[in-house]
Amino acid sequence: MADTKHNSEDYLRMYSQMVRIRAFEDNANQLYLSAKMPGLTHMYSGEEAVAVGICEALTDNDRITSTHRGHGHCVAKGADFKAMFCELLGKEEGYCRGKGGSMHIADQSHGNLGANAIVGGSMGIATGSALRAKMQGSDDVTVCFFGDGATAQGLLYEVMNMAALWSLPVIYACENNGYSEYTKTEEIAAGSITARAEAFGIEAHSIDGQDVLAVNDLTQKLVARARKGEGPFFIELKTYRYHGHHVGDINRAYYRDKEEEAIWKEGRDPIINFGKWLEGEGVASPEELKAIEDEIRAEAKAAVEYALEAAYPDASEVDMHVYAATDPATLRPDA
Amino acid sequence: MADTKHNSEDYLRMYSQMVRIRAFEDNANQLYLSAKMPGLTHMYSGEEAVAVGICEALTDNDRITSTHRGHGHCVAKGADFKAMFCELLGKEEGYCRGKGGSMHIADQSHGNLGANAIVGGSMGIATGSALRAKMQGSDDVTVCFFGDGATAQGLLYEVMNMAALWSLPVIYACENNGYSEYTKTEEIAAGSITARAEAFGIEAHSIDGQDVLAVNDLTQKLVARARKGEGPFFIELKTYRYHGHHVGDINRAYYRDKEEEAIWKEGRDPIINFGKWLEGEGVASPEELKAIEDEIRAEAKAAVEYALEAAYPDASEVDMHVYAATDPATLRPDA
Amino acid sequence: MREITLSKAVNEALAEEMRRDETVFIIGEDVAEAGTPFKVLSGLVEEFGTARVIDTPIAEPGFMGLAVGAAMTGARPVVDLMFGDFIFLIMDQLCNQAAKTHYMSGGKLNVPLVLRTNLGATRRSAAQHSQSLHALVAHIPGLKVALPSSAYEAKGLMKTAIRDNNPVVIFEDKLMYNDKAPVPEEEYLIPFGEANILREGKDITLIGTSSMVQVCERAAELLEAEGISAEVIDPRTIVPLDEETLLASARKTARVIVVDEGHQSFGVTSEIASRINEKAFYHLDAPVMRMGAMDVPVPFSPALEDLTVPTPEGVADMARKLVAGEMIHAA
Amino acid sequence: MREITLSKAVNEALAEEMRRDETVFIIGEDVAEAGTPFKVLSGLVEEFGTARVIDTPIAEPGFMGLAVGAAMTGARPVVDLMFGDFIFLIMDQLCNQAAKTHYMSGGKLNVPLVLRTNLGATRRSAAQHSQSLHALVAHIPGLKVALPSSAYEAKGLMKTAIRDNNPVVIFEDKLMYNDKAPVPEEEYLIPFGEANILREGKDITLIGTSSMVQVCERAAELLEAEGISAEVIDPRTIVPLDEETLLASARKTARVIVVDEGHQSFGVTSEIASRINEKAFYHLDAPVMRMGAMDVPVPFSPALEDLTVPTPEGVADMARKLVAGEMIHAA
Ligand SMILES: Cc1ncc(C[n+]2csc(CCOP(=O)(O)OP(=O)(O)O)c2C)c(N)n1
Ligand SMILES: Cc1ncc(C[n+]2csc(CCOP(=O)(O)OP(=O)(O)O)c2C)c(N)n1
Ligand SMILES: [Mg+2]
Ligand SMILES: [Mg+2]
Repeated sequence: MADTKHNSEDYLRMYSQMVRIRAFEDNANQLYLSAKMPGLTHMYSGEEAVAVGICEALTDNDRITSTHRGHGHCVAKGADFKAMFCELLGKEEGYCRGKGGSMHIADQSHGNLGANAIVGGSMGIATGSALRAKMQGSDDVTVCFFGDGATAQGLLYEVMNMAALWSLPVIYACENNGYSEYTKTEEIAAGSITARAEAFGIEAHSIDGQDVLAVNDLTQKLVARARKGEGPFFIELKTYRYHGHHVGDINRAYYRDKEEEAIWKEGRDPIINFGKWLEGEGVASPEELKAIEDEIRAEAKAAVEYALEAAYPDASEVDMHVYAATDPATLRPDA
Repeated sequence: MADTKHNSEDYLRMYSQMVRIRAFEDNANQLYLSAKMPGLTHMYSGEEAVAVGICEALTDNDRITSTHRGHGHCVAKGADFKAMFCELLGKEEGYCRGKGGSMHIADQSHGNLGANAIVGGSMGIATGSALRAKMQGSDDVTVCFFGDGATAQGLLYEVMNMAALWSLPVIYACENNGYSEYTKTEEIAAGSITARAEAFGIEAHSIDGQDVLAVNDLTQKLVARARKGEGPFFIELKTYRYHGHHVGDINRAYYRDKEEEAIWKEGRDPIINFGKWLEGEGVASPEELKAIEDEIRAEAKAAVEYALEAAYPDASEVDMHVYAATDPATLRPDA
Repeated sequence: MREITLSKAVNEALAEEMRRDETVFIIGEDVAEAGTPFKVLSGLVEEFGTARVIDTPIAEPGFMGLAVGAAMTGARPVVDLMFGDFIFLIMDQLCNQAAKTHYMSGGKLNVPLVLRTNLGATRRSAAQHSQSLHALVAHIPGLKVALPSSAYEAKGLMKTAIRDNNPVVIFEDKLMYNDKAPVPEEEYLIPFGEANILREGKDITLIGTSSMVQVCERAAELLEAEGISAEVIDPRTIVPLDEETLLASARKTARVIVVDEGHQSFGVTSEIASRINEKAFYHLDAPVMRMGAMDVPVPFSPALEDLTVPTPEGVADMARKLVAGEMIHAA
Repeated sequence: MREITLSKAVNEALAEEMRRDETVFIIGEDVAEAGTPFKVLSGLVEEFGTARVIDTPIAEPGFMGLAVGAAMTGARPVVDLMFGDFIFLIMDQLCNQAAKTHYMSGGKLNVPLVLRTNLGATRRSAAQHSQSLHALVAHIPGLKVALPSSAYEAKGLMKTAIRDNNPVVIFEDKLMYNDKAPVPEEEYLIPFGEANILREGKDITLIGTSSMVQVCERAAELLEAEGISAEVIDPRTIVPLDEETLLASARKTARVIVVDEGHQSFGVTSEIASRINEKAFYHLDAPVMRMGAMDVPVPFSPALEDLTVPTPEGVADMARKLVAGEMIHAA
């Protein structure tokens, strides 16, 4: 695996964070299947090493932008189960007071600028966050997560051009899970995804997104360089989503076959494989890993129960937060 | 110069077409300076070899899309001076009945789908025209003209992706005149323009846009290949605009210097250089070339006078052509 | 008469027109094998092939632009825009290009294309997948705008849209895809600019668009039980707008409520109310009242989302007040 | 008091706010050395440098997106959009992102940015460089919309916009950049949502926005000569809208014309007329009349273009009819 030095604590936190994502998604899926969740949601299961490998290379001051498939990024950037499940169920204690839901979920206090229901919609936001960092002399880095399908959006090329021209501290993280809804990537992406970034003079890498240490290692290096003004960077992370495009996409034989799913789930699972590696390295025993998982699953279950009981926002909230307040004092000439 | 075989007639037509563009622009500029033209306009002078080299490789059935700097494309695709000057002056006999003006000018009957005042605005239109050709089994090719500045528009990457995926008969012709309004290209374009097309798997060429034969030669080859389904292609044409960004942009010292202008105007003029070549090859004498020019200038002058006297559209036209008529017969169930 | 879903009705309209005219084609995301996420197009690729039912990359401005170019040169594209909210991405191609080409070319070029998309909240899809943005396109000269209110309407309006020589935007209501209505087997088209009077009445006129037609009908039933006779009218297309039918009803009942699912402010209800006020003012006993969606981004939480759109009870309430003359106090 | 151009007034507002708050920056095409094609920003790059007056590539969606991200994380961008017509290109970033972020985040994230752009026809710039598209953004909750009608207004509204914690869109009139007006040397701000009564009157109210304020004032002069006393009001911001001032005037004069340079249908005049009709109906002697731009793409030809926008004579004509009670025949 990777060559950056980690201590056991780092390893175990990465493992835990991946398990947290999986546990969150399994519960979200159950909520949907048992008709307890309003609307739809997109599962991150299978892609955990991407979010965790990257976010573990970031500080709370670094920012990320997320996607419609955003629970994984949210957990990886430090969010709490309770506030996440409350958001998923439209409850007042949710991160967005129930106003955002799955597609806009974000623990804003940890630098998550939000999931986004417009494919590619946050590419400008991430790049703008990096522009602000550079302008204000702050050394934080922003990571922009998006899918392979999103590389079809012209906005990406507009913002990469500016990021390259101005050496902005932004990392474009393309989660290539092989599909854009019900369509294979090769049917909708001509040429090479990394070459598209390179054409703008951006250093691009393509790596195995199932290997959390490899992802973390590369990200650490790029983040350090981005902090020094050597950005932007582009990473293509090869990964796979275990579920359908969204929770309701159950019969997917017409666009991908079960064998393919089995190859990834059985042979390339980021959690299982990292678990085995931890065991092999003597970092943790199977029992210890099991205990970690049990504890996380119990926490998730409790959070779900809490969220199911939690209150909806009051009707009076419906027209709150359309506009942010501006302190009248700042609108005076002498302010 | 180029190695494709031409006969004298072809050469002289190319020469004439370039002179026609220069003569048109000189008159348009005078109209502006003498306050006889409404609004502003963008001169094509200096870039003649691009439009002519390309359009001379096309048939009337082939389509082009043009830009805010569109007079050159319009002339090169076969338009008539009278209807062009009438359009420039907002007269009823203009190609667009005076409703379009300089920025929307087009001789539609020769396959010009229109100048466009939105930078990059016609990239989708050109690609869609090519999609139609492929779908309907027609062998026409569409050329999409746009500037170096327009390569910043995300739309280009969206449509190049589709053109590449579907092998559409479209040629993207990037007129790189070194400037995007008052800004040098290198300040607003990161990396390499041709590499951006290549990243989508599109064959890209970069050539001297002041050499009409080189442009024509390459275009002939690419058009022939595009007709056979080997498209799309991308050509970067290095060229220069002699005037300001628009006719009102007179004091431009703050963004480009007179020496640079002189180098291009004196050393690299596409008309002068091609004229010298024609003389050297014995295709035409200096007197013959002068006669061609005189005739064209006289025609332009007459067309300007005609247009100045021509009638404005009647007031009743103001709300005509908002909607195209639909024959009521086609709206019957049995139609 | 057989009953079919709105989904099936749209599917039939497309299939019939594609059989009739080989220049008609469909372009959009996941329209072929997947038949769109709403499954409205299922089966079409089997009949017409991937050359005429074209799956695109996720590049809305791009494929909208392609459609404009194809339309200008002799094809009749039907663009599938998965969610009405994505219209913001294609506004330039739709409003600066498609809408203006005929005019800017002095009538020389046509852009016969259909943009099919949707509107409607209460699907718990949050602020970027729930908007009803038809007012925006209605503001742009050169575009026509159709708002089907049932399976029957959806089929007839779609067929007319495809044959129209202009860019037409059709907004289907996402929540109505599975709603059934009687639809004849025989071919029919619904002309643009002819409003439909669904129910005659004499005390008040309820003008509803899209899904709000159902809301108005239910309100009319509530009112009927109380002895208030409401006329319900569906304009069908808001551009062109059948002013005559709306004005005649307003002059007859003297009281009007306009109900639409777009945001109320600067929206469709404002336009219709203004036209009626302007041209039937002296016949009115009360101001024309508007009921649009609240002027808030659509909230995700079910507890909030349902508050943002007009309901039959709300419309009936307002009608009662108007009939009772209570709006005088508001003035 | 000294008189300065609208252009200079905007320039001063930006300079003052950039001095006051170092998180304010400008981003757009040719804003630095060139100072924009309209030269409104000349001199700013000299004072604030290229780090705060940022020239971008021609990538409107891109730099609008950057501004949203910068605003969300602690800066106050002023986005320069060269022509109002290009707003179609940035609608997604403006309306799906900037406008909704505060709400969708449950109030946790703010997007304090200003989009400065322009409106106005009759510059012979044809259909893609002449539109007045403010109605579109006014329809989207979460955005504020300011329409300065003079140099004085432009400066005061711009300063307020920059300090506001929300996305604000300011449309300047392209034809007014060289118009001078008295502007105090001392600092001042103009609060949002407070209409300005430019002229008191008793027979009719003329509500005008942006350049149409001048048109209304000139109409009022024409009318005065005939003994008709017109009140002229400038709402200044259409979101938020100062309903109270408009309603009070309508109740007083009983006759209202709303004049705006956007297309009339589904436009700003419809909204203002509807609100007045709804809330002052029983005080009105005549319908509130709307005068917007014609519902046609803006034609290039001078012979046609001038016909598309409201004129002082046209407004005075309409006012005469209303005062004479002639609109009864229209009804
Ligand atoms: C602008 C836009 N177009 C289309 C959609 C519908 N949509 C949602 S997710 C998705 C596929 C995204 O694919 P990818 O970027 O690869 O992400 P993945 O779902 O694979 O994680 C599509 C088309 C959308 N939400 N936004
Ligand atoms: C979308 C859009 N943005 C900005 C403009 C203003 N504008 C007109 S021409 C131009 C520069 C175009 O540069 P380039 O593409 O290199 O063409 P050139 O003028 O050099 O021929 C700009 C910014 C516009 N018309 N459309
Ligand atoms: Mg994907
Ligand atoms: Mg250029």
